[in-house]
Amino acid sequence: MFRKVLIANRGEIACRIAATLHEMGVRSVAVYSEADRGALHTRVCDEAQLIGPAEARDSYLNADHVIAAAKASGADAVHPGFGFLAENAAFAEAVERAGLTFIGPTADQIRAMGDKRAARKIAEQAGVPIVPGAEGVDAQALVRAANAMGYPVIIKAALGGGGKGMKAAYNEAELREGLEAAQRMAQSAFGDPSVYIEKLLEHARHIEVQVLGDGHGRAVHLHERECTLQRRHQKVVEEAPSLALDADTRTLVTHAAVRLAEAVKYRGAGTIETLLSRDGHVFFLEMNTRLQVEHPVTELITGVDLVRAQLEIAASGKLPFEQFGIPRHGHAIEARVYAEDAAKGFLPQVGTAMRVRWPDGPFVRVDRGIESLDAVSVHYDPMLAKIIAFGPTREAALQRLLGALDDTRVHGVVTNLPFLRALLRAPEVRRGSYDTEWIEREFLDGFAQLMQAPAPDLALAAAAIAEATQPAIGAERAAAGAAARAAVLDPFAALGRWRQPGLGS
Amino acid sequence: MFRKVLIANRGEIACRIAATLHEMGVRSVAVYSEADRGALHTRVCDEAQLIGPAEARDSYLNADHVIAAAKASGADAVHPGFGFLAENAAFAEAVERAGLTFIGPTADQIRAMGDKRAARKIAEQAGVPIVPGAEGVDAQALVRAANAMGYPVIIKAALGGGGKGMKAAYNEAELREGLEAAQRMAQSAFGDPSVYIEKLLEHARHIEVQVLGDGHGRAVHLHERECTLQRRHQKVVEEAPSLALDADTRTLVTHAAVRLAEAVKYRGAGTIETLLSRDGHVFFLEMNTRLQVEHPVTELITGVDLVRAQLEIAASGKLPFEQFGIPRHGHAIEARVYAEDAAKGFLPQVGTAMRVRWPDGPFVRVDRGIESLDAVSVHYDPMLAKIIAFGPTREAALQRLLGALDDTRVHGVVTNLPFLRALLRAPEVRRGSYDTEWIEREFLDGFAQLMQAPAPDLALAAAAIAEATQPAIGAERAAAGAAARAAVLDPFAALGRWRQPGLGS
Amino acid sequence: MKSLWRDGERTREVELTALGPGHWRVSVDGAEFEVRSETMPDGKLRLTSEAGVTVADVTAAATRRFVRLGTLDFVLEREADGRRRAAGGAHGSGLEAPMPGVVTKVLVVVGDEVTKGQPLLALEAMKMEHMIRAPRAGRVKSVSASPGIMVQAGATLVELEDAAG
Amino acid sequence: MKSLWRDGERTREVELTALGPGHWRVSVDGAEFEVRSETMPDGKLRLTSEAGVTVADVTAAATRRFVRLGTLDFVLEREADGRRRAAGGAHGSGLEAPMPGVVTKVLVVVGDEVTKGQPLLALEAMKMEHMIRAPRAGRVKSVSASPGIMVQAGATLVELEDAAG
Repeated sequence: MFRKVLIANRGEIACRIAATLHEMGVRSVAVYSEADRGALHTRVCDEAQLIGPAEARDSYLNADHVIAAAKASGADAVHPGFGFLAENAAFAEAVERAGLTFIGPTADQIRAMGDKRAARKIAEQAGVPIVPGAEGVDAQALVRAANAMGYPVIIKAALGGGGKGMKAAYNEAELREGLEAAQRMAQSAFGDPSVYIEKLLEHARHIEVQVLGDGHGRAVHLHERECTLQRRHQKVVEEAPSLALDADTRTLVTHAAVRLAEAVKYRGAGTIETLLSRDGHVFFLEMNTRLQVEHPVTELITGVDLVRAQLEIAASGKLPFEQFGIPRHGHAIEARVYAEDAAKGFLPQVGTAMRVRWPDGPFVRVDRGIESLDAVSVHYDPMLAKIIAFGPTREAALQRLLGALDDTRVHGVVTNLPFLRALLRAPEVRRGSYDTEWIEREFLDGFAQLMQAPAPDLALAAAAIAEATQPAIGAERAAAGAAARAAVLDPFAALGRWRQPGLGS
Repeated sequence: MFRKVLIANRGEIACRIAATLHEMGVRSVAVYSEADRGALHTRVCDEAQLIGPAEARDSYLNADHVIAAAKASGADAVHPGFGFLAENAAFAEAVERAGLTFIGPTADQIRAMGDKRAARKIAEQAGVPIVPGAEGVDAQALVRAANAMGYPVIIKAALGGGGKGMKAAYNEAELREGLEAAQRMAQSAFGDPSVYIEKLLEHARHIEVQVLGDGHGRAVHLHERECTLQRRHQKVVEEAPSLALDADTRTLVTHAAVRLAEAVKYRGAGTIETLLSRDGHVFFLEMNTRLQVEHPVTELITGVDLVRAQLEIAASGKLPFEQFGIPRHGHAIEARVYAEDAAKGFLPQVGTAMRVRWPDGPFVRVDRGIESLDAVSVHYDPMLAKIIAFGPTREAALQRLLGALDDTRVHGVVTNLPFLRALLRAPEVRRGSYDTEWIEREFLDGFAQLMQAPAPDLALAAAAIAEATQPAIGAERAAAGAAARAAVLDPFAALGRWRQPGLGS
Repeated sequence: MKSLWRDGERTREVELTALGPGHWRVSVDGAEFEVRSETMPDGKLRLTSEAGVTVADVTAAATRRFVRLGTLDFVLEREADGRRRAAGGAHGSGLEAPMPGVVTKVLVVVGDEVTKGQPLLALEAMKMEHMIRAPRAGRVKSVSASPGIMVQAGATLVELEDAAG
Repeated sequence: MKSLWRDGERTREVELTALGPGHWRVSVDGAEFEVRSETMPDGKLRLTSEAGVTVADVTAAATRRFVRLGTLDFVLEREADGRRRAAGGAHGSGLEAPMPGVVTKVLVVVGDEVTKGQPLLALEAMKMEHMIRAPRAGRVKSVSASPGIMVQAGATLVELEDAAG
C-alpha cells in the first residue's frame, strides 16, 4: 500500500478521500490555491502544499504545479478526485512519468472514454446500445445531422462530461445558438471546442452502473444508481438502487457495464452512464473514468468503500473482492447542497458560511467541504456538501433525508436547501415518477411561486429583535468570527506566509 | 407522533437522541446544569432549559426540575437516555402523572428489573438460567452465603447496573472490605445501600440481547452484542455480532430474551445481559430497561434506528417491524473515548478540549458529546464520545476502527485514546480470544510499560520549537479560544443570563 | 424603532416598540402583534406570541440576516434606515452583475437600440455562463464592462435610456 | 534556549539553538540533532530531520503541550524555567489529590503511624471512589482534608514524616 498520497482536488471530495487515507494509515497531502488558504480540505489532511493563485487553470488545473507538490511532499501516488485533472490523460501520463502512481485508469482509457466518439464505438462493440448522434467542430454539419435525425437534440462537449455546458435544442435556431455557446465553453473548459450532438430521449431516466476493473480484464459491478432528478442536466438528487429497473433490465445493464469494462481492461473505478427510455430500453451515454460525485449511495447499499477499493486496485492490480461478495441491501439517497439562490435562477452565491450545522443522526452521512466560518469563493464549483441518508426502504431513506435537510443550517451564504426540501416533498419524488426533464418542466414553476411568498411576519420580528438586543450583530460577529478562526486554526499566521518549495518565488 | 420531546440527559447520548428527533421533525428540548451552560447538547437541540447547579443530584437527577422544564417548554414526552433518571421508576411515574409520555418501559417494569432479586426470579420463570447469588443489607449474611457458594464472588448494588461500583472478592477479607465500600457507594448513588453478591464466573464473556417490546406482550430481538472487553467491569469496546456464539447458542439466548420481554409485557427498548461461561453456557445477569451506551453497534448491523423505534413504540404502542424484518449484516465495533489518563491508573481528567478532531470516513460513526473548545467537567461521567466502525467482516471493521482512532485528536484533555489504540492492536483482540477479566489480567501490565516509554526526542523538539516560534502559545490561545467560542456561539451573552421560568429565583 | 428589510422582491417595514424587558409590540407592514423574547444561552431567541412559542436563530452576515424559524430558513436584507428603494430602479433590472464573475462577451456598444430580452453581455462564474439580457427596450447609454474583466456582484455593467430620449 | 519538560515520570531537558530561520540544533537530554521547521498555514509544524519529514501538531493548554507526531499523541508538561524538581518530593507521592473530587472518608489523624499501602482517605469523583494510600511507612504530620469537602487536583491532603523523626 502507498505511504503517502497527494489529493489533487479541493472541497468535499478532497476531505472524503482524506478520511479513507487516514483510516488506512496512509498519509495525506492536500493541495490548495491562494483562495483556499486554510480551507477545510487543507485542515483535514496531514500536510498541505500551495499550488498557485486562485484561478483553477493556474492551480488545481495546472498539472506541473500539482506534480511538483507531489514530489516536494514525498507522496508516492496521486488521487485526482473528480473534476479538475481527473479525466485529463496527459496528467495521468505525467504523474506516471514522474515516478508516481496515478490512482485511476490508464491514460489510454481516459483518452478513449474522454473522446465521446471513441467511447460510443467501444460501447457498441461491447454490445451496449447507443443513442443516435453526430460530432465535430463544423457547426453546419452538426445542424444537418440534427435535421436528419430529428429534434430535440442535446449538445455536449466532446471532452466534457458531468453535464457541464450541456444544452438541449428543440429546433434548428436553438441548435445554432447553443452550438456557439457550447463550443466557446468547451474551448474554455477543456481546451478543445469539439462538441457532439445526440438525439434527446424525452421522458428518459438516468441510470448508471458503478464498476471496478483490475486493469487486466476482470471487472465487477456494484449495482446501479439512479440520477434522474436533474436541473439543467446537473444531477441534484441521486439514489441506489433505481426504482425504475425491473430485474431483467437490471441484469442486462449491469452485465453490459461489466462487459464494457472488461473489453477495455478497465483499471480502477468507473461509471457507465445510460438513459432508460420511456419504453424500458437502456442506451449508453458515456463512461466516466473516475469516482462520481454520487458514489456514496453505492457505498451505503454495498458496504464497500470505493476510495479504498481504488487505492487497493492501484496498489495491487487486483480486485479486492469477487462479484458474489458484493451485497446490496437497503436504499440510499443523496442530495447535493449548493451555494445557489434558488429564488434567483439558482445564481451561484459567495460569502462566508458564518454558522454551519450539518445533520449527524444515525444512517445520515455528510460529505462536507466547509464548516462554520469557511469561505465560499467565486472561483470553484458551488457544491458545499452532500447529505446522504440510508434506510431499509426507499420510503425510510427519503424520510430520513428530509429530516436531515430540515436539520441542516447554513447561515451566511444562500444555499439551495429550500429547493431540496421542497423537491423531496413533491408527490412525484415520493412516488418516483419523474424523468430527467421533470424538474424544469413541472416542478420549477410551482417552486418559484413558493419562493415568492413573503417571509412570515415573525421572521421579520425575529430579525428586528435580534438587532435591537444586539445592535452590532452584523459587523462584530463577522470580525469576532474571523478572529476566532485565526486564533484557533492558524496560531502561527503572524509568522508570515509559509513558503512552498518548488514553485519559484 | 410527539411534537416536542425533552431529553433528560447530557453529553453524547443527548446529542444522539436529538439527531433522531431532528430527523423525524420532532422538536427537541435540552436540559442543562450551570456547569453545562453552552454545552454541545444544548447547542444541537432546538431549545434548552436550565435545571439547576452543577451537582447532578440537584439538576440531572432532580426529577422535579426536569419535569418542570418539560412543562415549561411545552414538551409532550420525555426521553431519559441512559444513566441519571433513566431507570428511576418514581421519575417515570412522575412524568406520566404530569401528563407527559415517558419514553421507556412502565414504572413497574423499571422497578421489577431494577430490583435484581425480582429480576432474577422473572428470568428464572421465563426459563433463562441464572447465576447463583444472594442479596440483602446484612453483610454477615452475605458473607455466609459467599462462603457457602465459594469464591470468587462479585458485589453489586441492588439498584445499580452498568457496572458502577461492582467489585470482585476472592476471599472473605476482600468481601468484607468490598461490601462496605459498595454499600456506601450504593447509598450515595442510588439512595439505597442494598447490595447483592453473585458467584463470579471466571473466564466468561459478556453477551447481551437487544429487545423491543410493544407493552402488550409482543417482543422482537435485534440480535446480540458482545461487550467482553471490560476494565473494572466497565465496558470499553463492544461489538455485534458476537464471535463467541455458535448458531444454537445464539438462537437459545435471543429466544430466551424475547420470552423474558414478552413475559413481563415489556414496553420499549431493553437489553438482557448474560454471561457466557467458558464451557458455553449462558447465564442471566440483568435486564437494563433503557437504551444502552453500546446501542450503535446493533443499529449498524440491523439498519434500525433504536431511538426512532423507542419513539414509535411510545407514540403508538406498536412494534415498528416484525422479527423477520430485522436483517443482520456485516460487523460493527465501538470504542468508548473517556477523559481518563491511562498512564496514571485511568484517573478521570478535566479541562478544555482545545482542539478536537473526530474521524469522519465512510462507515465510521461518531456519537460525540464535545467539540473543540468544549469543557470536560469534574461533575459527570468522563465519556466524551463513542467511535463506531462498520465493515463487511469483523477484520474490516476492526481495521477501520483502528484507522479512525488513529485519526482522532483530542488536544487539551488527556484521553484513553492511547489505551484504545494499543488494546485494539493486541493479537488477542484481533483473534477474539479474551474474557471479561482479560484486560486487567493480561493486558494492563504490558500497556503500563508501553506508557512509561519516554516520548520520542522529536516530540520534545516539536514542543520546544512551537514555543520558540510562538512564545505565548499557551495563554493566548486559551484566551483566544474562549473569546472565539463566546463570539461565535453566544453573541447575546453580554445581555445577561437567560432566566429559566419555573425554578424560582 | 423602524427598520426596512428586503424580503425577495419586496421591501418590508418593521416597527418595534419595547413594552418592557423582552416584551415588544411589533408592526410588520402595518400588521400589529405582541411578542415576548428571551435570549437563550446559545444565542437563539425564544419568541412567545399569540401563535405560541417559536425558537428563532438569527445570523448576521453584513447586511443580510439568516433567520431560522423552527425548520424553515429565511434570508432578509437590512436596508439603510430611511431609504425605501423606488420600484423599477436600476437595482434588480438586470443591468447589474447578478454575481461576481468574469465578463466573457460584450454584445452591444453605446448608442445601440435594443429590444426587450436582447442579450447584452455574457458573464462566466463558477464554470457556468450567464447571459445578461435587456429588461426592456431602450438605447444603450453606457457600457462599463469589457471582456476579461472581473466584476463584483451589483456592479453596473450597462445603462439603458429610453429609445425615445 | 533551555527548557524543562515533564514526560510521564521523567523530567527532560531540551536545548534549542537557532542556526538560521527555521533551522535548529536541538539537544534532548544531551542527544544532539538538527531540525528544520516550517509552519504550515493550518499551524502544523513540518519538521525535517535526518530521520525524514514528520508533521507535528502542538496544542497548548496552560502548561501542557499536546503533541501529535504522525498518528501518535504525547502529552508533555512545561516546567518553570530553571526549576528541576527533586525526585521523591511530595508531588506524585500519592499525598496530593490526583484529581478534583469530594473527600468521602478520612481514615487517619495526626500522629498515626502508617505502613506503606495503608489507606489514608477516600476521594469520590466522576461516580468512582478512589482510595489514597500511603506511598511509604511514616507518621502522619498533618491532615488537610475532612469528609465532604471538595478538593482541587494537586491539593495536599496529608503530610507524612519519617516515623523515626
